[in-house]
Amino acid sequence: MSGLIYSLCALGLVMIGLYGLARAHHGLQQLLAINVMSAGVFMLLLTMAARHPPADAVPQALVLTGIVVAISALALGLALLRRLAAEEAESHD
Amino acid sequence: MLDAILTLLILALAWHCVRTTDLFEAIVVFIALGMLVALAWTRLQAPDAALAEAAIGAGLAGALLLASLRQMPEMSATRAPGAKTTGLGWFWWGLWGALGLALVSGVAAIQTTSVSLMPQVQAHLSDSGVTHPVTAVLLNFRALDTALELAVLLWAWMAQKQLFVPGRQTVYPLQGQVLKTAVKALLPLMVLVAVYLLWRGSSAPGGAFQSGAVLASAWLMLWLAQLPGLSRKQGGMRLGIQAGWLGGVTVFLLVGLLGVFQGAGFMGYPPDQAGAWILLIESAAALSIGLLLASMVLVSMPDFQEGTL
Amino acid sequence: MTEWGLALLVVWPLLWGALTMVVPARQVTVAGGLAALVTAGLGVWAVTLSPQFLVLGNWSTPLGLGWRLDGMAQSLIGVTAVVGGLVSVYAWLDKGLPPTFWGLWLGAWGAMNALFLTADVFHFYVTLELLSVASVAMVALTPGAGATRAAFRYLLVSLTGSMLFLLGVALLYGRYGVLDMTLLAAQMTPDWPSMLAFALMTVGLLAKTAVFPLHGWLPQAHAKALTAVSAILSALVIKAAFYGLMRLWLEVFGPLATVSASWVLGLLASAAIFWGGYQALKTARLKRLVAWSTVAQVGMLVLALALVVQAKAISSVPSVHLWQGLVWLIAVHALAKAAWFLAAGTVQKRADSDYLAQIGFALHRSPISVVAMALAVISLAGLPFTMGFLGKWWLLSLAWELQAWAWLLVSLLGSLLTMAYGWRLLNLSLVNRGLPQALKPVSVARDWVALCLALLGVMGGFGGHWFWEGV
Amino acid sequence: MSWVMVGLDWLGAGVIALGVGFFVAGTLGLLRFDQSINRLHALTKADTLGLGLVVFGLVLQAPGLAVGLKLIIVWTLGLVSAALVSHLIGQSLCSQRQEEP
Amino acid sequence: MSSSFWPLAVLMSSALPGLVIFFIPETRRTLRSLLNIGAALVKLQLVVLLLLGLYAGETYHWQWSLMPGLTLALKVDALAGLFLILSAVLWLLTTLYAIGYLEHSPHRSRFFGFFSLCVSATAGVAMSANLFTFVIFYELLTLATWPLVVHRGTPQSLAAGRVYLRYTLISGSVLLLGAVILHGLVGTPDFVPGGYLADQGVATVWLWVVFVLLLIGLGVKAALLPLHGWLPKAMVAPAPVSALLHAVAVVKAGAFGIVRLVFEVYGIEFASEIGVTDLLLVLAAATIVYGSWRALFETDLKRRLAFSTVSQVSYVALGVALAGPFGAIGGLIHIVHQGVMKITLFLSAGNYAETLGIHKVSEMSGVGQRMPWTTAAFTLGALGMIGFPPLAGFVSKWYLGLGAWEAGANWVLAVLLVSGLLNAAYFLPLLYRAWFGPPPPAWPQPKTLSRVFETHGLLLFPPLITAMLVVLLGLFAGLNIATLGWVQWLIHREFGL
Repeated sequence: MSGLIYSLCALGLVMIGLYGLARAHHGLQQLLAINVMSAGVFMLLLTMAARHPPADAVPQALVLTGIVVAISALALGLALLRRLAAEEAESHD
Repeated sequence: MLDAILTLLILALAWHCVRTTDLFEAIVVFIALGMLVALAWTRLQAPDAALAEAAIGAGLAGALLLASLRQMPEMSATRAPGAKTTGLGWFWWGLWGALGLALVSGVAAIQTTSVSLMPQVQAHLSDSGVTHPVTAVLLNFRALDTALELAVLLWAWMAQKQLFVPGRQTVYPLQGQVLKTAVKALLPLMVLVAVYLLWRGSSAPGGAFQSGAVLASAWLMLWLAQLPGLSRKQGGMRLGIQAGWLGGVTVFLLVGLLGVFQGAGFMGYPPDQAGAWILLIESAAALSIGLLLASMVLVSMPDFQEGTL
Repeated sequence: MTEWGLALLVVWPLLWGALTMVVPARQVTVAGGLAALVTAGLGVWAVTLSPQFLVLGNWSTPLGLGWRLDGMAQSLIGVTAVVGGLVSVYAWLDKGLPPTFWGLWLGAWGAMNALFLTADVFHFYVTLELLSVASVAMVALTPGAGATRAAFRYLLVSLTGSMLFLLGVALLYGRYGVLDMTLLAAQMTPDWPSMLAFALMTVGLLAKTAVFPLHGWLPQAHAKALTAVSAILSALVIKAAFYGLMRLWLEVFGPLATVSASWVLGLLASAAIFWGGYQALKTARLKRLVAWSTVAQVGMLVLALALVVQAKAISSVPSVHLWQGLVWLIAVHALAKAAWFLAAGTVQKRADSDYLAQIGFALHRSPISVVAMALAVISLAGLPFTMGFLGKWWLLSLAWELQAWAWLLVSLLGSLLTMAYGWRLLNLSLVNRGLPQALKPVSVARDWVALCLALLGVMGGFGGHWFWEGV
Repeated sequence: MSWVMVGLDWLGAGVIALGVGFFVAGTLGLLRFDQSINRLHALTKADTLGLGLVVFGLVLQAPGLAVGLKLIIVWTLGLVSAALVSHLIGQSLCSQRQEEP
Repeated sequence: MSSSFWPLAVLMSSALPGLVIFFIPETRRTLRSLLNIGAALVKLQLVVLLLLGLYAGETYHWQWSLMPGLTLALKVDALAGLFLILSAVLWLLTTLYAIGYLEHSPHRSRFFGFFSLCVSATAGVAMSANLFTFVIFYELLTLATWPLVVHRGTPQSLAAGRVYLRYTLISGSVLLLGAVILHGLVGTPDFVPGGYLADQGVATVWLWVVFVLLLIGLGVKAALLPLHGWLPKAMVAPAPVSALLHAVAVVKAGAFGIVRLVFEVYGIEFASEIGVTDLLLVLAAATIVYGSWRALFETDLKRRLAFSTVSQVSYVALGVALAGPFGAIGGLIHIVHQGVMKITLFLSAGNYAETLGIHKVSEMSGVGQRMPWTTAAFTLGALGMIGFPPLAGFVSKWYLGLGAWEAGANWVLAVLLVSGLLNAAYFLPLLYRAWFGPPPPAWPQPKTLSRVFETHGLLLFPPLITAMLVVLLGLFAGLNIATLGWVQWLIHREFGL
């Protein structure tokens, strides 16, 4: 039973992430939305793992890999945003 | 019952994080969301993932976001209050709803199927060199996945190093002895925790990523307290830091290549020494993940000077 | 021996890419150049191997990762090696290139080799992610706000694409409990979760291949990037994502890829061809024209994929070398687009301006680049004596066999559009009224690299028969 | 012997309930106080005490000595970090206040 | 079927020098001219050798498999020999003429490079042994000729180039489509004298669709009625370009394609059986009349010649469409005769433009006194076109008439008559004005190009030689080395009619 709730939570996160991405006005919001979506996808993977005890180790490994990929993508996105802000500040003054 | 409350809380936080137009608020809510998601994952019997999510997904990502926000002052101002929020047309809402329904029905259909690779994992666990299944999958069965994922982290850092632009905002330095003494006291404990996490990775939830995250926060604490630690100026540190960055990927790939000569196939280890090789790789990976994540956060600090890394 | 060679194919570029961070700036170009050439050699060597299935670390596939070296993967590795090698030579000659280019480029190359080899769906996601991070970083190499904004938009689109792809992978794992492509293909049943996974993964990859509705990011990213980078992006990086589409549609989701599904692909492809062609005709800038032509040519590739899927779905049609044709078209576009971008970049550097109105004189003074561009346009348009012509002949005869009149017409109009915007450029070179202006000194060797790539596009046509029968 | 254990459990539960009460007070303080300095005050005091009580309650119910000791360490760390963080935030707030009088 | 490399040698004899010429610097005039003329001579020599071998019963066939089921095949057969000898001879003469004509203009290396590529493409068209190879060389011809049309780089030539491209590239795609469909229906076997579609059991509707598609593809280059628009506009190109390309190479490739299509793809009996030749007949006849009619009203000399080319080329199509031995002979002969006559006219027109700056027909009066030799060549060419008895034109028109009468299509006889009258109507006043008209007080742009002759030596002799050919081909048609004898042997051997 608890598996179903968490998969609904996961899908909820994914859908909210997609909504946020469509609605975002600022680069940072877009990055946050994508990270919310990835948290949702990882949670979905984990609910797949937790369907039958013992919890399946392969999706958990995938999630670990996914988290590191998500953080590096976030870091790269933020670096680009910082540079964009600096360049626009330069072009103004 | 608890799961239901947790799910509602997570979704509420996520909705608020996405809806709010104030960036600072969005980031704070995002960090809280990360914590709750980590909690939910412990409920899903995935302690490794929960540890990683808490340390990396919420902690370091939060630090990164807050530091970067600091450097985008003029852009952080929320959209002018009067601006019409781009209401998504009914068509997009329809599409969004349909996708949601499709996903729910798809996942519901899958909920009952009982397929899992766990039996194979447990069958081969004995000659994988470690006893903890997640570490076995990560570092032995699907070793190339992890190697390339470390490469993703390294290449992201390479890009950020290239994109670095010195911060221009005024910064209020944290003087006073309190932080220095606290850091001096906490640091050995954090290193101990990191090593412990690394060591127990072979038998219980833990491993390279989690210990790497703890190491990263240790380095950050050092830098915040202006204690000499992570800076190129100190003697051999320059090469040490660069070796640290590349350490994880290069060790992993070279050991993998070695596997071909030892007859265990690419990215394979001879069964008897597997445990030793995995430990070597894990320590190198932990070190380099820690250094990379720390460097990424430091580079986004407003008062970070060019030459330190 | 072969396993060692294949392992090196992936490890060598990644290792050297990582090492470029340590090597002092002066030697980076030399180290990077050498590493690139060795990788190219390895890639060409890999083409000569016999097709095989390799299991990593001796763990059999459902648990471990599998490397599959079949005709499709081999040819793409070979194309990446050849085009990558020549673009590296061009980059080696281009002094204006920042040293970090080499680290990023080798990383992208290693990722592509791993991507073509892998037979595991999640591993495909990880390699695709490494490739996207490296490509975004390469786009951001150009100084100036425009490139950074283009890079950020590229990052966003590719991250969303990857997330959708990963969602599909999660559903697949939930449904079949297996991540290996061959095993998935064996167990695939057309039920609802599989269809959903199929749709999600396809949309994810379409975003990364910049097919029509999701192509917005490509023109800015490829136009703003440095010359060598835009050649790499247009000729190679797009193909990796398209390769993913090929694997999904032709192998993993075989039973689901029905004729009606191929119609969806076909419609998207036609829209891409016409929209890309229209924009290419309209734009006033050189590199943007070439970038829009990439959007159109990707449309042609997707159209070919739709036809092949339709052929496989009917399966009564004799397999007229189905996937060879697709790979052939990929090779045609890779060679021609790389040559076109390099030549355009050289001319733009000489004229020091990107506007078509101002490059008349520079075009006039760089005959070798003009010939390279001409050959590239001829090959893309499918005119004779080029690989493109054979590709177009294969595409038309496939469309004719399937009685797919719509796609037959679209592919014909597509190549006419290519001629139209291609000749827009060549006209400029023959007009000798370009006002004489001071041209920036650019080494002629770079023109020759572009010409060499274009000539490969022509010579390839002759050496083709061993490819069609042999592989 | 068993009723001693039951007694301990009940005592633990009661202490934990008390701790939760302090947590609620702390959060209430966070929401009600106007200036961030006061909010800082409410958070550190009430929450640390709450955490102490919860930990004490858990120690009572703890199966073995090792787990109890670990819980104590958790509490001390919580204490140290709460104090450190509140000091730092207070410091930066004051330096900001000196900037704009 | 010995796979000899002779056909390849003929192809390379003009392609390789072409590629080399591209890289010769502008100033090295003598080296370039030597290379050019040398290549032309070698090619002529090779072709003559091949024809003699062919007459002795040799077969020359070369092939290279490109894709499964698709081979690049070159074969020198009697039909190919006819077109080869025409292009070889005229390429030599036009190269001489071009060297003289482009004395001081820029980009000559580029010009001669593409010039040789274009001739090798024509040779490829002549020698292609199956439809696939034919399409390749046919399209290559477009690519090689476009830079020549646009050689001057002026806005008008660019506009003409754009029109030229629009016509030829679109028709190229249509031709490719037809070839692909045919490949889908029956595959791409080599051309067979009796045609290989007869007993393949293909639905006639598809046969018609393929024929129409291929006809559109070929019709543009053969300047059939609705698709001839580009030819007059392309007259903006320099004289040697309009002479060789639009009188010989490009236009003849289209006509030659139609001959291959009807004779060696469909087969003459099968084609007339399913009625495609009737369509061709109507189209050819309409073009003949329309071309001559439009030529009547053209004031610009080269445009008038262009429209006369439009009508003359359709004689070939007419001959093929008559589906009889005599019609076939007439049509095939006309390929060579029309080429020789038309090149004489174009070269002389080029002389007038170069030496006296004459472009308009009205400026032609009295040119006979100023440039007697060129006008003599012009007259011979014009009389030949009208079909004056001893000249080459008469022979082909005679056989066409015989073919028409034998096929019982009397209205075709009327068409031949009307077009002959129209030819006379737009050529004779021209000649009269040239010889008997009063010379104007001053020529538009008089230049003295050479002290001893009326114009530059290289400009004068080529038209004279071709005019002499017009006469010789007329008088000694019967010899087996001359066109009529060769074609009769060809028709007898190949089609057993």
